[in-house]
Amino acid sequence: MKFGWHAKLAGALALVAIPFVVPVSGADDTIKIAYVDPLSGGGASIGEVGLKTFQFLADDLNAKGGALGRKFEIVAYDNKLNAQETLVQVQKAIDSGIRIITQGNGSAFAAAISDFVTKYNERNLGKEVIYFNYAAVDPVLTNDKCSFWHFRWDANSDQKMQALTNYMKDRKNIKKIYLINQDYSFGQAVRSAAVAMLKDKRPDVEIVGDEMHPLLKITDFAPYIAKIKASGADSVITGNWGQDFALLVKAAADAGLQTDWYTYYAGGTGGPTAIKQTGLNHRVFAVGEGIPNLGYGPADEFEKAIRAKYNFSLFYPRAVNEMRMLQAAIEKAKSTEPTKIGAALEGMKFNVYDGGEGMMRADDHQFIQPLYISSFGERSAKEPFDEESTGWGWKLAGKIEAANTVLPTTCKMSRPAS
Amino acid sequence: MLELVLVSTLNGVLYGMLLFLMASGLTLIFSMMGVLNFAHASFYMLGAFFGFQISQLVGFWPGLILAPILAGFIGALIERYGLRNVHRHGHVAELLFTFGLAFVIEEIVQMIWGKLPRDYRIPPSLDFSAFTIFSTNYPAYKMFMLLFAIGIFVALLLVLTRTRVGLIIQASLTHPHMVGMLGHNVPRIFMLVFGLGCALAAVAGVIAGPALVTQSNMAALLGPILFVVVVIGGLGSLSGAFIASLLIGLLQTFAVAVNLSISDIFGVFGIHTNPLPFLSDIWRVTVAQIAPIMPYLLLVLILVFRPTGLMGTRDT
Amino acid sequence: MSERAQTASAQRSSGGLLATAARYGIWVVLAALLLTLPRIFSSSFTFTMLSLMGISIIFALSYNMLLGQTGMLSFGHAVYYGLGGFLVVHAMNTVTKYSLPIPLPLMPLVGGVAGLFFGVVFGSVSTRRGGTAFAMISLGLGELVASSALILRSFFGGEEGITTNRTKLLRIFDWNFGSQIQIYYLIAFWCLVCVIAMYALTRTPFGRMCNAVRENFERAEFVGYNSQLVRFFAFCLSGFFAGIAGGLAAINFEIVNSGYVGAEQSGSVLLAAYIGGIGFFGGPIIGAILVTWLQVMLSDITEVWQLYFGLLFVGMVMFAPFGISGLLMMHAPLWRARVLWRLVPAYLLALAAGLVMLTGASLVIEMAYHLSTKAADGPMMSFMRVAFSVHSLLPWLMAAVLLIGGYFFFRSSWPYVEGAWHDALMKARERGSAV
Amino acid sequence: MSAIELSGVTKNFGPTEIIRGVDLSVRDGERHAMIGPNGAGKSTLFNLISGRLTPTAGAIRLKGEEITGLRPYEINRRGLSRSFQVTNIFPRLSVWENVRCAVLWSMGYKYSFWHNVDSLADVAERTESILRQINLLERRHFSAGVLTYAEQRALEIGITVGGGAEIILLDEPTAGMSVAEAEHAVALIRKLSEGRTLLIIEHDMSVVFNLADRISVLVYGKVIASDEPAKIKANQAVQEAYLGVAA
Repeated sequence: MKFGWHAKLAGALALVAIPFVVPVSGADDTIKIAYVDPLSGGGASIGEVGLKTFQFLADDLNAKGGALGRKFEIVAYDNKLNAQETLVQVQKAIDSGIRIITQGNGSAFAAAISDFVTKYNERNLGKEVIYFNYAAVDPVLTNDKCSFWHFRWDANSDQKMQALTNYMKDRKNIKKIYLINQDYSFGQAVRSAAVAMLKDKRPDVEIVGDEMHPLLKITDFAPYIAKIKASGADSVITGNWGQDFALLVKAAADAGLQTDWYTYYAGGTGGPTAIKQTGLNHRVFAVGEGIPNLGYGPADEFEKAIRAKYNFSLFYPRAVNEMRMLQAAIEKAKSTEPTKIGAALEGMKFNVYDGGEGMMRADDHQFIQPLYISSFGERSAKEPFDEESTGWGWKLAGKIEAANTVLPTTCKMSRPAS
Repeated sequence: MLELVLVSTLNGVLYGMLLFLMASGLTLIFSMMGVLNFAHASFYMLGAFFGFQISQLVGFWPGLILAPILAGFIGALIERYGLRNVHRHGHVAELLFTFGLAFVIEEIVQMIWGKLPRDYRIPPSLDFSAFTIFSTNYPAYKMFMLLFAIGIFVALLLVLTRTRVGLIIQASLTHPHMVGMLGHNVPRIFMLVFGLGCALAAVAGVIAGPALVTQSNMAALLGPILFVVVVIGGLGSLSGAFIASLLIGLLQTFAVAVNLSISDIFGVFGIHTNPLPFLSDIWRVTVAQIAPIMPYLLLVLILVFRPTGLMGTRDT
Repeated sequence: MSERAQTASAQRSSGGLLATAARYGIWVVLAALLLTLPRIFSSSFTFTMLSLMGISIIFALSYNMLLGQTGMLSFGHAVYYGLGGFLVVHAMNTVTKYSLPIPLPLMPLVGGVAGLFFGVVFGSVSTRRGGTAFAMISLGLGELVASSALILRSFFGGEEGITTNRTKLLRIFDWNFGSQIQIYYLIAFWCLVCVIAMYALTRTPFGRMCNAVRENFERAEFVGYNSQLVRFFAFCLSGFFAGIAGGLAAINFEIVNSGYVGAEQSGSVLLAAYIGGIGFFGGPIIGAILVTWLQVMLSDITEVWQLYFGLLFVGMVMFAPFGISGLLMMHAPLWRARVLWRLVPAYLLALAAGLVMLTGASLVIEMAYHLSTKAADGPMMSFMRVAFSVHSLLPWLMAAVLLIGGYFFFRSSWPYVEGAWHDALMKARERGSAV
Repeated sequence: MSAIELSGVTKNFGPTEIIRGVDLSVRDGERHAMIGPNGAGKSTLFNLISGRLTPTAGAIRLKGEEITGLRPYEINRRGLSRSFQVTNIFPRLSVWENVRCAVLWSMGYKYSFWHNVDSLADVAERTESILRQINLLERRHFSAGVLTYAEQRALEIGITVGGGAEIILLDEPTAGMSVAEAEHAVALIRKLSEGRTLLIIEHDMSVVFNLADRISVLVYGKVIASDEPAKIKANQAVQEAYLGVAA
């Protein structure tokens, strides 16, 4: 066999690839939080926004003295949007001594982490780990699959639907609704909640279509739009996010579909750009725990600060609540022991980022907070902030008080013996 | 209902033509070189991003010309300095080379343009609705895409049947070893064909970019479907690729419009209980839900019953 | 072991204690190594990593039964891995529910049987054709199963998957398999068993005929073998071992989801087998270890790890199609002739040059990445613990000098390597250890 | 009983008729040569007999048993083995393994995955004896792909006879060999075909007339004569159609 110099070059390259060393994380006296979300591949755009938000928040808190005199440090772990990899990275974080995990993208991964952390804590008493969920909204996480070690700051998808339908209740122009959702657990949760709640609140409204399409696989939504069009719907409810939202709206605009859109994630990365392109002025509504243009002073300050540093708006007001409450809980517990942090967080009341009071419900570890319905379109003087440099911005359409977002839970919380 | 059928047909044909633009390049490359270029969809993506970048600087129309040339040039370079070296290690190595290439191109695109969708706009001159069927607007740009794709198809057909280059290419479709014997510079033809194939994919990217999404995962989304098209059509058959493209375009579009499930079908015969309790989902899933996996189902069926594909003559 | 060496050993007259020891010695050494590894490393993450590697080794070897041994390029091998995992989780949950007296260590067998079963089902469709057609059918089947996994929720549990608890099964020896170290031993045991079984398989008439079919499926038919059937058997057996690997993964993570059967999983086993080298039995083992390690650790070092990974793979395909094991085996005759040391100075020189070049290349990549994606973080970045601004010219100049200088340095160091290689080979030939 | 019996065998490729109703009988135990001008369809006929191609019409019988349309391995298992005009071996396997692959089925090991192939004494013995006969024992550790052309041709024959088939088809075994190599090959063929039925395609007339018990002449897809060498020489039709043209 004859090997050219190329073969030998490759040999040398292979040798070089091996001695990469594991980096050591920074100073030891910090309160480390493992941020486990996609930082490479398709989901990275979302994960990076989250990471920067958390780093910004840590810096913000550290500037105010941290907690118990210690600084916060965010350590990033790339879960590559893969459940196995998520657990490997969580394990890696735990093995390097980190005991607070935060993650948000994907209920599947959230469920995996929650399950893993719960089992881990059972098997490793005294070395408990706590998991903060800032964006995974599958209701099951605070219902049948609830865990003492899991805390959720985002409103779950049922609560969001509750808020949306409360708002839609009074919109008399809604006659025919079309549901289009991604075919996976979150999409399923959105559609079943929508069907149940609409039936309850607006029995006169007709659901003319109930579509489930495959997750992140559709490149052209034109066929779906043709179907919506044919159904005669005047409003569409969708939980779509990411490209599934952007492409859906784009196809709708192409076909000249004139409906209102009630969405969960219109504000997600790329969403505003797509809406602006379609020209759907204040016809796309989104539900969330906060928007930039509420006119609440402290929030505006924060918004300005984060925009000055990064070229994105604050997409995760809930992350602000999470980090600030963590700081408060540590101060309250006078400890960074996860067990004690968890106990301190249970039932904690807190002034949320956009004003008003929120509460970490002890029964299921679901944060209860005011929710806002907002529409996206041209701005007036009252809306100083635009999105993704489109010139358009969010405008408040309706506020749902925290008390009205409370839903019963099936959670039977089992707490650690203390 | 008629409206849905008409719009679906138009959309299906459009999607099919888009697929064909890419599949034609892939088929050409496969016919000549025996390489199933896994990175073909990556050149589609490169086309879209080059088109986007050029449209930012000088506008959409120059991009339509320049981006494919650029992508074709890169393709030719990759053939010359990459694929050609791998060639002697056999087809598996070539396939794997393009497999890795797809990986690398995606990463590089992410490095340059980021992971977010880019705002690649339809040129203002085409940003209106061409006509209205019943109440649905049909955008002029989609009409343009359709006509453009058909135009390319016709041009390709003419080149292949009327020119000397075309005859050489056709000769190598059926007798890959003969062309070399006839004294043609086979490596150079390979390089040109590879470049041309990539340029064709890039054309598809430039025109599809504004209509669909221009994002770093667009190649991964479309890539597998592309293989389905060329395999169903019959590896190495242009007309097969054409038929398969339309077939899949229409199949996917129409499947979306159908809300039937197996239980509905059985319901017609008065059967209402699920005979397979363990897999109750199969019972409930509608045709619309499985629309995107239909091509794969079709692929498996075709290969089981007609292993050479619809129009294929060559046994792979 | 190369084909040649294998035949040579076959030719040796068998019998004798020494021969037996030589034959089984390697497995005893391997077993001892697996037992002592946990004592060498103590961090618990090492056990996680070793467990992952063990699973990956079985999976990669099962993949190589197709690609390396029988010449079938599959883009959908994760189907059997994943279905094995799903069946194991369902079995574990059932066993727990009815308190059946089946201990955890036997569970991977369920995965194996599941893999075998689906191998039979899908194999009967896909192995009728070889070559590119087989590759495409495997791709189609893979996509089909992966997409179906999201649709058939009652079996696959949607994208959330299905969880299980490995500590709730019948206990033996008071092991509850809660801790990672116990799982490591379980995986190590199965890994050893599977590696031995798969190695033994290559030494059987069937194993040899797989190679014959890989080399020339038509000729194999003219010596009495049904090539299609050989492919089919290889496919089923490969499914069996992939199923065991999937089952072990399910036990390790206590969760299975649609990702197990997905294209990414199929792709990574292909990368592992190929980078390790498909031409030698041990190649995929090396590849599995390296790729697992890179997948878990590389993302800590750089966010563009996939680019490096892709470049490594493309580089291997272009310059070292026989993989790492091929590169190593290339040196075997020199090793036997005890002249390998003669290469060391030249290699060190080339290594230094290569390192310079690589540093330059990776500096360019990292700076470009920083400029494009992390512009908001400001121009400051650090590379190898040196901080600098990407807006200044100096680091770019540095990178260019390193890259281009390194390249020419490397090219000019190459004749030394060639020369040393030639000399060593001549010496080896004199000693009769190389041909 | 005939070893091979063809009746009315026809093969079309699209509209082109390559084999046009061949009737042929190869007697048990004879050395039968097939000659004919280039393009007469000799190799196609071999492909039909060995199962590589399926006849369009007609019947092929092996030892009285119909084998038309059977797959190559089925025909091989019934006792027919063939070599190829273009060397068709296992290039990256060692010479030893090449021959061993040919030996395994007939010795009953089939798809066995419970025997260690290296410790099968009977297989090793048979492989060794074949390698000795084809004079490649010394080269057994080499990859088949690196052998010289003549060595590869010998290996081709070794693989063909390895399975111990009673009926051997050799397709131009001496093509491309030097005179010395060809002589050696013919001696080898003579030795190996001892006690078997041999059907051989050959262009070298000295080889043909020296080796064959009977000769068939194939011209444009038809057998125009099938007889003993002396009578073939004298045959008017052959003279006209073949020898006349060739001379």
